[in-house]
Parts: sequence; C-alpha cells; structure tokens
Amino acid sequence: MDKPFMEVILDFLGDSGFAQITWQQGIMIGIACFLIYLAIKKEYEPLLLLPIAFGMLLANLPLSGLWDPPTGTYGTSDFQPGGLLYYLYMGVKLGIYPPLIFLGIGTMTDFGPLIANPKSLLLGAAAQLGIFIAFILALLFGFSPEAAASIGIIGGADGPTAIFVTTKLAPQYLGPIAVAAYSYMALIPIIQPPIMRAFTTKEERQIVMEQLRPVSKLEKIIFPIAVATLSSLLVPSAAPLLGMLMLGNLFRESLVVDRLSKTAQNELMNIITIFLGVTVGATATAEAFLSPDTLKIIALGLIAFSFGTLGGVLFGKLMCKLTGGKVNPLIGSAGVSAVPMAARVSQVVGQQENPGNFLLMHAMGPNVAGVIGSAVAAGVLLSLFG
Amino acid sequence: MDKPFMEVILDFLGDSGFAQITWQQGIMIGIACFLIYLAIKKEYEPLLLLPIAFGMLLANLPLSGLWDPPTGTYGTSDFQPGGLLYYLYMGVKLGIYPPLIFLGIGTMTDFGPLIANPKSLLLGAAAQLGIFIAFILALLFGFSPEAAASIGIIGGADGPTAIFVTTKLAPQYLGPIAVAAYSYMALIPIIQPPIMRAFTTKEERQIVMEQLRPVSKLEKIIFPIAVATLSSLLVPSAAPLLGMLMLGNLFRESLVVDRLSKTAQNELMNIITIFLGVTVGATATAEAFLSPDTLKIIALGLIAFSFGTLGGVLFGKLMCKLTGGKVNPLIGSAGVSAVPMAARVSQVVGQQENPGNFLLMHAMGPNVAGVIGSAVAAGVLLSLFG
Amino acid sequence: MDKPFMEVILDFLGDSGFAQITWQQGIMIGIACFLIYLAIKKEYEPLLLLPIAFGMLLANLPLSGLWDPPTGTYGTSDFQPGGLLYYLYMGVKLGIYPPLIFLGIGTMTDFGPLIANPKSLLLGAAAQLGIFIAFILALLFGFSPEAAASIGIIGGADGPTAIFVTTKLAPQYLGPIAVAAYSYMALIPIIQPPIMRAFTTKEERQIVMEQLRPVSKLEKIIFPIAVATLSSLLVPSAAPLLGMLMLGNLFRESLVVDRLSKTAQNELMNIITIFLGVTVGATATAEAFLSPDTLKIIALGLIAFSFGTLGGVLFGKLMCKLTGGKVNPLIGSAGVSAVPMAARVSQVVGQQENPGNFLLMHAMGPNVAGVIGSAVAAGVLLSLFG
Amino acid sequence: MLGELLTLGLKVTVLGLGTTFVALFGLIIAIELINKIVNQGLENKKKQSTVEASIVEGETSGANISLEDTSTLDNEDEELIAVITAAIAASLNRSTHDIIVRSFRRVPHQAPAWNLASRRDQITTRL
Amino acid sequence: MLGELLTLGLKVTVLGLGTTFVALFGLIIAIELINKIVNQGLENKKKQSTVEASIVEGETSGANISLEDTSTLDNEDEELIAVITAAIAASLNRSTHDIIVRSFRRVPHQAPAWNLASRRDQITTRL
Amino acid sequence: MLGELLTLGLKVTVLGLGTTFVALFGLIIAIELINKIVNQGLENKKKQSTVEASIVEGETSGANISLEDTSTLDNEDEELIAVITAAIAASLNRSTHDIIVRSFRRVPHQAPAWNLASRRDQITTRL
Ligand code: NA
Ligand code: NA
Ligand code: NA
Repeated sequence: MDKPFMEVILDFLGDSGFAQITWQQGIMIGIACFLIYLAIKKEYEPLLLLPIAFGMLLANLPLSGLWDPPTGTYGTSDFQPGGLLYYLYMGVKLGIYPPLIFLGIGTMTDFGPLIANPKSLLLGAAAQLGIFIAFILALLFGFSPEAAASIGIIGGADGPTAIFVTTKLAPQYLGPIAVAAYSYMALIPIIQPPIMRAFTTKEERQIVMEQLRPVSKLEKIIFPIAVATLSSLLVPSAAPLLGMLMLGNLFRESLVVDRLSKTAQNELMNIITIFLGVTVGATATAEAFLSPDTLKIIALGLIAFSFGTLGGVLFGKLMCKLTGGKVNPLIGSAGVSAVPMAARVSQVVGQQENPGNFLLMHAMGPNVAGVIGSAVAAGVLLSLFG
Repeated sequence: MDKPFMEVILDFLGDSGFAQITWQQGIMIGIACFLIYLAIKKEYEPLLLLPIAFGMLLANLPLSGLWDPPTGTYGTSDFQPGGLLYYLYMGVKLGIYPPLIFLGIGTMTDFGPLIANPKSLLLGAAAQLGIFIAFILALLFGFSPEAAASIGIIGGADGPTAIFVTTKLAPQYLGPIAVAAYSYMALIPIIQPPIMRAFTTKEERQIVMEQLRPVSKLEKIIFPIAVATLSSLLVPSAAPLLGMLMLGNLFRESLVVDRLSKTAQNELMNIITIFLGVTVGATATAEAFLSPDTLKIIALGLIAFSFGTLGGVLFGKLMCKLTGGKVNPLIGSAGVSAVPMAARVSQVVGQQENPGNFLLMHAMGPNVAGVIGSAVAAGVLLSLFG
Repeated sequence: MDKPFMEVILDFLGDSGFAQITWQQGIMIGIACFLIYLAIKKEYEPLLLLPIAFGMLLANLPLSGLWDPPTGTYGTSDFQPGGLLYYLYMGVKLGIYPPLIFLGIGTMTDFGPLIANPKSLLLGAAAQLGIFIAFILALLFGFSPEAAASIGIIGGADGPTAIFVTTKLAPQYLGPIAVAAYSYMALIPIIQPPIMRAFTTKEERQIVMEQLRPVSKLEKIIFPIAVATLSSLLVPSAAPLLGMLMLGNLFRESLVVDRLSKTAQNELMNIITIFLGVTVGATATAEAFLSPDTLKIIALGLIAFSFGTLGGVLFGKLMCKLTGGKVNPLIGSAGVSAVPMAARVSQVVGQQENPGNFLLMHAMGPNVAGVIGSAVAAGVLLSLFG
Repeated sequence: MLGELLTLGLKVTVLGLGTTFVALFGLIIAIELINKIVNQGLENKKKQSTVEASIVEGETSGANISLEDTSTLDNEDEELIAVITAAIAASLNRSTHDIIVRSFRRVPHQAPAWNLASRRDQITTRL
Repeated sequence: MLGELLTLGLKVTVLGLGTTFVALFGLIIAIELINKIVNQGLENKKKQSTVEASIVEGETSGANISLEDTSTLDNEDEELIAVITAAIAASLNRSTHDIIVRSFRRVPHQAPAWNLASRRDQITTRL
Repeated sequence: MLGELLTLGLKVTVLGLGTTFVALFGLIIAIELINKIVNQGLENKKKQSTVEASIVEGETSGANISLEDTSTLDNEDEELIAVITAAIAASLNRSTHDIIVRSFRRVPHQAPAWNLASRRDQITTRL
C-alpha cells in the first residue's frame, strides 16, 4: 500500500476481469446466454438447463475464484478457502448428488404400469441400443473407451445417470455431455416421431392394446425391494443409482413415511438440483468446452438418442409379431426413458393414426423400464472401465 | 480388453454379486425384509425403521461399493471417490445428525405440562434406572464398559441419544443398538402395561390428579434457556443434545422465528432422518450383526425398557405416598420418554380402571422430562467413558 | 475406574462446568440473554439475532466441546470427532453460507423499481460512504487494515456481506461485527430519521416524484444476467455474492423454475440461517468478545450506518438540484440497503411532511441498489486486503 | 487399429446390452413370481373371506367391510412371509424347501385399538 | 472379576442416576424460581393495571384490552431483567445483590407504530 | 504514522467508492441500453401486430388475444438475440457489427401443441 496511487489503480484494473477475459470466454458467455434463452423461452428442461447455463456463465468470468481449490491447511493461519463452486462441486465429484436425485425421482415414479405388464421391461432394455451404437462410433471418432462410455450414456436419456457415469469415467467431458443430455431430453418430441413413423406400418401404429390389469399395493411394495436386490447383485456398480431409486419408490408405495417422501421429492431434490446444475455447468470452461470434441459429443448424443428410439421401436415390432399383433410397436420408443415425455410421444403419435387409441399407460411401462435399463447399462460400463 | 470374449464374460459374472454373496448376507437380507415388513405393515416407527432396514439391505449386497472409503488424494488423478453411504455416514460418525434431529424435536415439544408440574422431572430421572440396570448386566455379560454404556442407553428410549452415544463409545454395535432402540420404542404399548399393573394397586391406578395450572408465555421462553445453561454446566457432554433440543424449543416458543421453526421440524429433520436411517442401517453388515452379541443386546434392550418403566412406576408410588395420594403412579412409566407414546400408555391404562380419568397431560410432564433425563444420563456416560 | 468412589465424584464435579466457568463467561451469558430478549421482545432481526445469541450462550458454557476441532485421522481408531459447532462453522469459514443466503435473497428481490429508474443506482453507490469513513476511523483507532475493512463493511447494512468479508479478512472479530451489523439493521428506523431531517429542507422532503414506468418481463430477465456479468468482470471478488444474488433473481424472474425458487428462498435459506447464526454467535467467546475492541467496533458500526445514510441523502440533494427538483433526497438514505426497512423509513419521513406523498417504490430502487453497491465495495476491499 | 476398436466396441455392446437384457428379464420373472404368489393367495383367501363375510353379514352387517378388510390384510401377511422366504432362497440359490422361517412371530392383534391409533398418530408427531 | 464388574456397575449407577437426579432437581428449583418471579410480578402488576384499566374504561372503553395488554408486556419486561440477573448470578455463584444491571436501557416506545409494523413485516420478507 | 494511515484510508476510499460508482454507473448504461433495445423493438412490433390483430379480429375474434400474445413473444425472441449479441460484443470490447450470429436457428413452431404442453407438464413432474 506504499505504491503511488496511479499504480494502485492500474494494478486494480489489471486485476479486473475486463483486462483478462479471452475471446473464448466471451463466446462461452454467449453460449451460456443462448442456453438461458432455451431454458426460459423454449422451456427446455429449465430446472437443470437454467442452473447449468448460469454456472457456465459464472465459470467463464475470469478471476472470480469461484472454482479455486483451497490452499494451506484448514485450521491454520495460512489457510485460504476455495471458491463456492469448488465446494459445491464436491457433491458431484464424490458421486453424491446423482443418487440423491434418483431418490427423489423414485418417490415420483409409479411402477404400476410396468408391474402390470412386465414384458415391457424388454423394451426398456432394447432402447439402450443407442448407448452402445454411440459408444462404438465414439471409439471410432478417436475417444478413449472411458470417454466413449460416458458419451454413449447420453443415449440413456437420463441426466443423473449420465452425470454419474461421466464424473467417474471422463470428468473432462462433463460440461458438453450434461448439456447434450438435457438438451436432447427436451427435444425428444422432435427427434422421435419421424423415426417412429419411418420404421412402423400404418397398421402397426393403429393397434389398440388391452387394458392393463390392476396392481395390488403389496406388489408395488415388493417391487422396489426386488429390483434393488436383484439388480445390485447382477450389476453391483448400478447399486447407488438403483438402490436410491428404489428406496424413494419404497417411501412412496409404503404410504407410512409420507413426510420423508415429500421432502425427498421436493426440498432435498431442489437443493441438490441447484447445486448439481450450477457446478456441472461450471465445468464448461472455455478450454474444456471450445474444442472439436464438443461438436463430436453433440453429434454422437443425437445418434445415441436416435438409435435408442430405433432399438425400442424395432423390438416393439418383434414383440408385435410374436404376440400376434397385441403390442403396438410405438410404445417401444418410450423405452429410452426421458420420463414422462417419451411416453407422451408414443401416445400422440398413436392417436394421430387412430384418435381413439390411448397408449399412454402402455408406454409408461417401457418408459420407467428405460430408467432401470440405462442404470444397468451404466453399471456395466462402470464395472468395465471404472 | 484384449482377453478372449468368454473370459470377459466370466470375469464379469465373477464380479457380480451372485458369485460373491454369502449365506450370512442372505440372512441379513431376510432380516432387512422382515424389518421392512414391521415398518410398513405394523407401522413400528416407520420413519426410521424403514430407512434403517433398507440401509441394511443395501449394505449386505456384496460389491456395491456403497460403503467403500475413498482412495488416493482428492484433487489428484489417482483419486477414487468413496461410496454414497460412506459419505452420508460422516454425519453420524462426526456426531452431527443426532443433535440436529433434537433441534427438530425441540420445535415440536411443548414443555408446558412439565413447567406446570416441575416435580414430574423426578419421574423423568427415576425412569433412567433401566439404563443403569442394563449397563450392569451388560458388564456381567462380558461387554466392555464403553459397549455396556451404549447398550444401557437403549433404555433411554430415545433413538437419537442412543445413536449419539453409541457412535462415540461403541460404533461396532451401532446396527443392533439402533434396531433395538427403535423396535422397542414401537413396542412400548406392549411392554409397559403389564409392568404398570403388576406394581400398582387398583386404588393407585384410579387416582384422579388435579388440573395443571396455566403456564405463561414468558415461562415457556425462559425454560429452554435455563435448561440449556444449567444442564450444560453440570454435564457438559450433554450440551450437543440438550443445547440443540432447547434451541429448537426456543424457536418454537419465541413465536418470532416461525419459518426457522418450521424448517427445523420438517425439511431439515426429514433430510437428516433419511441419511441417518439409511447409514445407521448400513452399519448392520452380516459380520457386525450376525453374532451372539446381537441377541444379548436385544435381550438387554428389553430389560432396559422394562426396568425404566419399573423405576418410573416405583418412584411414582413414592410420590403418591409423600403427597398423600395426589399423584397417580401410572404417570411414572411415561418418564422413560418415547414421546408421546409412553404418555398415551399411562392415559389408557388409567382410563381402563376409571373411565373418567384423564392422565394424558399429567403424563406429558414426566414424558418430556424423560428426554432431558436420558440426555443427562448419556452425558454422564460419555464423560466417564468417552 | 479403580479410583475410590469419592475421588470419582470429585473428578466428575471438577469436570463439570460449574467448577470451570469464569466471570467473563458469566457476563457473556448475560449478554446472550439480553440479545435473546432484544430478538424476541423487540423483534430486532430475530431470524438471525436469536440463533446468534443462542450460539453465544452455548459457546460460553465451558467444556461442552461443541467448538472443539477433531483429533486423530478420520477412519482410524484414534480419531475423536470435533464438536457440532466446529463442523457447522465450516460453512462460514469456507465462505459457503453467505452466497447461498444471497441466492435466497435474490429470489425474494424485485429489481423492477431499479430498472425503471436506473439513476437510483448512484444513490446505492453514494450510501457506501459510511463503509469508508468507518474504515478510515478504524485505522486511526489502531485496527489493522484487514480488520478496518471488516468493520467498515458493517456500514454496508447487509449481514451476509459483512460476515463474508469478515470471515476472510478478520475472523477474530466475527462475533462483534455480526452482532453490530444485525443490531443496527434493526435500529435503522431510529438511526436514520434525525439525519435525514437535519440535512434536508422541508421543501425537498415534500417533493412528489413522477410515477415509475412499467418494466417488461424481458428486461427483468436480462437484468440479473447483465449485473452478474458486468460486476464480476469489474470486481471479480464480488462474484460469489453477486453471482448467487443474480442467479436467485433469475430463478425468480424466469418463471419456469418455480420449485427451485421456492426452495432457495425458504428451506435452503432457513437451514443455512440456523447454521450460520448459531456458529457466528458461537465465535463470540468471552476472550474474543470482552475486549475494548468490541466497544470500538460497536461505536464504529454506528458511525458507518450514520455516514452511509448521510452519503445517500447528500447525493440525493445533488440529484435533486441537477434534475431541477424531480428527485426527493429522502430516497437517498434507502441506499444503505437494509431492504426493505430503509425504504420504508424514506416513505414514512416523506409522508410526515406531505401525507399524500408515496416514496416507497421510488426508495426501493436505491434500496436494492445498495445491496449491489455494498457487494461491490466488499469486492474491492477483498481484492485489496484478501 | 480400426479392427481392434470395432472388436472392443462389439464386445462391450454384446456384454452391455446382453447384461441389460438378462437383468431386465430376471426382473420379469421376479414380477411374474410375485404376481403369482400375491394374487393367487389373494384369490384363495378371497373365497374363504367371502364365505366368512357372508356369514358375518347376517349378524352384524355394519362391521363387515372392515372385517373383510382385515382378513385381506392378514392374508397379505402370510403372502409377505412367503415372498420374503422366496427372496432369501433366490438370493442364496437354494430351493424354498430348505429354509424354514422359524422365528416369524405375529404380534397378536389383541393389542387394543388405541395402540394402533397411537402408533399411527405418532407418525405425524414424532420420530 | 465379577466383584470388580459389580463395583464398577454400582459406582456408575450411583454417579449416573445421582447426577440425573441432581440435574433434574436443579431444574425443578429453577422452574419454581422462574415461576415465582414471573407470576408474582405479574400478580402485583395485574392489580395495578386493573386499577388503571378500570379508570380508562370509563373514558375509552374500546381501547382498554390493548392497553392492559401493553402494560402486561411492560411488566414482563422488568421481570425478564430480574430473571436474567438471577441467571447470571446463579451461574457465577453470587448473590443477586452484588450485580447491578447498569446498562439496561429500554428503547423508548415513542418510536412510531410503522417502525414496529415494518419490523414485523420484515420478518416475513427478509433476513 | 497518522499521516500514513490517513493516506491509506483516503486511497482506499477513493478507489473503493470510485469503483463502486464506476460499476453502478456501468450498470446504468447497461440498463438504459437494454431498455432501448427491448422497448424500441417492442414499439415497432406493436404497430405491426396491432395491424395484424385488427385484420384477424374481423375473422375469428375469439383467438385474437392469444395471437397477439404470440407475436409479442416472437418479437421478444429477436430482441433477445440482439441483446445477447450486444452482451457478447460488450464483453469482447468489439463493435456489434463485427459479430454475426450464424447458427441461431429458431426451432419451428409447427411442433404440435401437445409438445409444448408436455414440456410444461414435465416441469412439474420430473427433472
Ligand atoms: Na434410459
Ligand atoms: Na428417556
Ligand atoms: Na448496502
């Protein structure tokens, strides 16, 4: 503080962000503003896209220190705390947030339609095809197997699953993968219908399915326990996601812990959504995001979604054949998950051919099966490359 | 990934849980399912028993890694994060969750009946007899003093207190002690009435007590401040529990921080209940749980509850004598805490003898005094063995 | 445990707080009780003053261990966990809580009046004068520049900003600074009116201002993005506070993430308020608080608030002159922030001169500008002395 | 190089998609099993309880809804034990016949109504 | 060995149960003390305020409820000081007479009503 | 010593208060700019849409409110692009003319209504 005054001012300005911002960071700020626009104006998955975009904005303002790690030792005088986003990001890096979001999703999911028609689980498996097609292509595009697995999982159409896998296998791609996953989930109603129409006949699309049987309370209670147990035994790496999903569902179906159920699906989930969104977005710094890899990831994500839809539809056709025309293949596309949007797409495309056809409940089965399916696929990829 | 394909598959299957599960883990899964049944069907303290049981289920599925500690150094590339339950358990291990649950309980507790009839505090002290009887027996059964203290505290009939003490003194027994504490709390209406009837005469049970005086707002505000101060001075180790209990109660009675009060008793408490329950349950791995010690703990827990009830009832008889028959000894059993169930038991047993007798408010005094009493007893045990 | 029984009892009593409490701690307990009285009876910012006061009470009960750091290494058997307040305080020490409180404040703030009349931003800048007057005086009183900066920021009239700066620059003064900041915020209606009347003429106080133009939804959405970007570029150290404030405001104005907005302003903010209040209060131990420095800080805080008010009023007079009498200088005092109390003070003082004059909305502009102004000033001080 | 990548890709696809199908097919079997045990049992009992209920109906027609309700719950009780046993057996790769649930004790329903009421009440008021 | 364990057990029981009784007995005394100070004071003031109120009643009967209310609150004010003083004294093991509350200043009630209103309002709108 | 402290104090005051004024003055300019772009654009469009609306009004008067609404939103669309471009330009210290938004594609509004509905619905039911 003994320096001449002009020097102090110059130092201060030299320390300001205006002196240090790069054109790449400027572009990232523009991209962040564009994502904010999509989130607010187009309502593309705003609950996550808005925090993600704002995190991206903050991370590209130089010198804010929001992302700095701490220095020195906690409790001693030379300790300098890290930035806010550094600490909030720990919940992502340590794999804590995604399973807790699944806990909340579990409390909001009704597996009844799936229990009533368990065969729809196979559609939830088939629709994971996109994950592996994108994986192969990503390998051929030059990505490492770990990165390729993370890119493929975009096709699982499940944000928390994609974030969970990517954090463990290829954290350097977390920004673009999260943005792609949530953007394409919002675009499901645009991506799916052409594929669904191209690979089905008018007759298939007009099939009216039988009404689902009622499901007893007891079945709904045993279901999450069975899924948690069996899937964790076959694919242990899927246990954090499926275990929490099923705990949430058990809270829901047991009817005796209403207050836990409500908090898990509201406040806990909202708090974690804010922290997850902002910090995942903040991984998208200019140097991490502005690279040809990002464009490849965005392209591969679209391929993953498309082939996931295709896998579901084709398996739906197979089931249609095998059951003698009792299954409408349009419900197959719902197997990608993206609950409940993909199921609605099945409903609407079906209704366009046959206004009296209500496929929604039939499509909810594959739809929630897709969540389980992509968590299992994620578990396999984690156990192979983790 | 250069291995022959069959080998990859065999490796994968060898890595699956089916190949590794032991019969002990199978039994634990069965026990977990049985506890889920009790929680849902019998509604035995479901808010905690359901998370505990599900945590037990998850912890006994091999290879899930939910419980693994991290390896390497955070922030470096060799870092492998730990499992979800490992991180959530930190709040138990560091003693953070139980005081925060007490904060919530404080916002829900009306100490008015206790302030109106302060002598009922002595019943809340006498009912801690069970803690020490169980402590002595546990010593004789071969437990270490630390473990014996943790087992004894089951008789405090307060879940968070039992978990707090056990975490600090004998974490290896956390699973069985927590399960025993919450199960017996649910069984209070079955455990207490025979003891209450056996040690009281019909005349005593028919005593109608005088109406309680009204308590002013100012007394209710000063009470938590006085309790926090005095009890923390006499038994400093009880300060985390009693300090938070009384902070919550001050929130409640002050009437000026309604929004803090509501959050402490709802969302904050629910979030912590989920985390606490699942991770406490997850300490009950097969090797920790399937041992003769568990059976001993379950037996000792029942003894603790029974002697706690007895201590309260006998002291109630003494007070009845000393006051010339103004105190109904049935309210003594409520001193074990287990708010508000034990107080209801007093009410119902009393009403069976004399249908016009309403003991509920009189029993609420010893009932909430029991919470203070067992926290003080816990503090003494912590300061002796901590 | 082989000692004679009397010795055990004497040891136990020697370990109790009664044997160890000092008269200084007794005085602190008295001060804590007095603050509780102010919080409950006088409703002085009770949401923070009540937790702060109770934290102060707990911290001055000897031997409770609530504040102890852990010993040993986590995960090994020699590990002894630290106290509850030690862990909760981490969120203060690491600078996590204040930005998250600003997130909640952002969701509750309407920047409309500021956007309608952007010139009021200058009043929000002028009212930061008090910060720097108090800084200079604190230097002259013998405080280090870091401490002086922390003391000055009391004049920002923003609790979270004061706590954020003090934690980073002069944590040893956190207790008195936080108490002073929140107490004076509650006293704004007593501190400001005399200064406002002394430095304005009756004619000035009677000025009726033109109605504000309506502000479009789009402007309200772009505003937080622009403020976050520009202010973080000019003063990067202000990014944690202003970034979170503006994220919260974007949640609010976007209208598409209502559930995040509600959680940020209710449960998340309440939880953090409890943790922040209790632990900040707990820094006020007898040795830290009972020193002449505390009295100096309290005096300097009053000076800071007074000169902040004065700065706003004088700049208001200047604007009044320059606009030919279109600006009522009474709205200048609202620039200190203390939202929305300072704006109400402007309204009431104005109405006393001219019952038909409604200054409230005009004063809300400088009022919310003051929040931005003091965060910028805090950023400058942090970048100079951090 | 390209060949190697393709091989790796296909291996992972077969293993990954295969496991997903196997896992979800396992769940189909589990659901069918649960369905069979739960609902078959329910049907048997329904017949019984219909008989019981119709007897009761003659006597105290006001109470019969709750009575039937209770019996259904009780049936579900036994189903639940069967299912739990099956689950343990499945996870141990053993036949159900090898395992006998020795210690499953029903807490008697004689506990007075206030007991149940208080338990339910407690949920809303206390942990 | 058994003897030692029993000795330890009994020692801990006497100490533990003893401390619990002592602590809770201390609270009884504290409660009685608080009750005495708070309610005795209240009674004194009630007499006064009843007199005042009855005078007022003759004049403006509409406002008398709130008036009495205010006076009760003011009384509680002074009680609170007394109790705080007692608490400090107790924690310092000194007589109340040794301590004089020098700096207890009542913030004057002349502050206009909007002040109180705004304070109350603020609670719901801002930290 | 006193002189040094005063010098430091004044330096910090000038720098601190100066920066605060500069920053808040920058925000004034930003707000004015946003206001100009947003509202000027809105006025232009308002004229247009008033014309359109009055034409439409003759035909199907029931739908005209939502129509005008849509057109306003569409206008805001283009404004938003302009503002974003301006913001990028500002942060890069370049003129707006040097930057061309090449890739801004409007997702066509032909997407059926259920699409929008489902998107909105989804907000309340799922992350
Ligand atoms: Na999926
Ligand atoms: Na107890
Ligand atoms: Na301010």
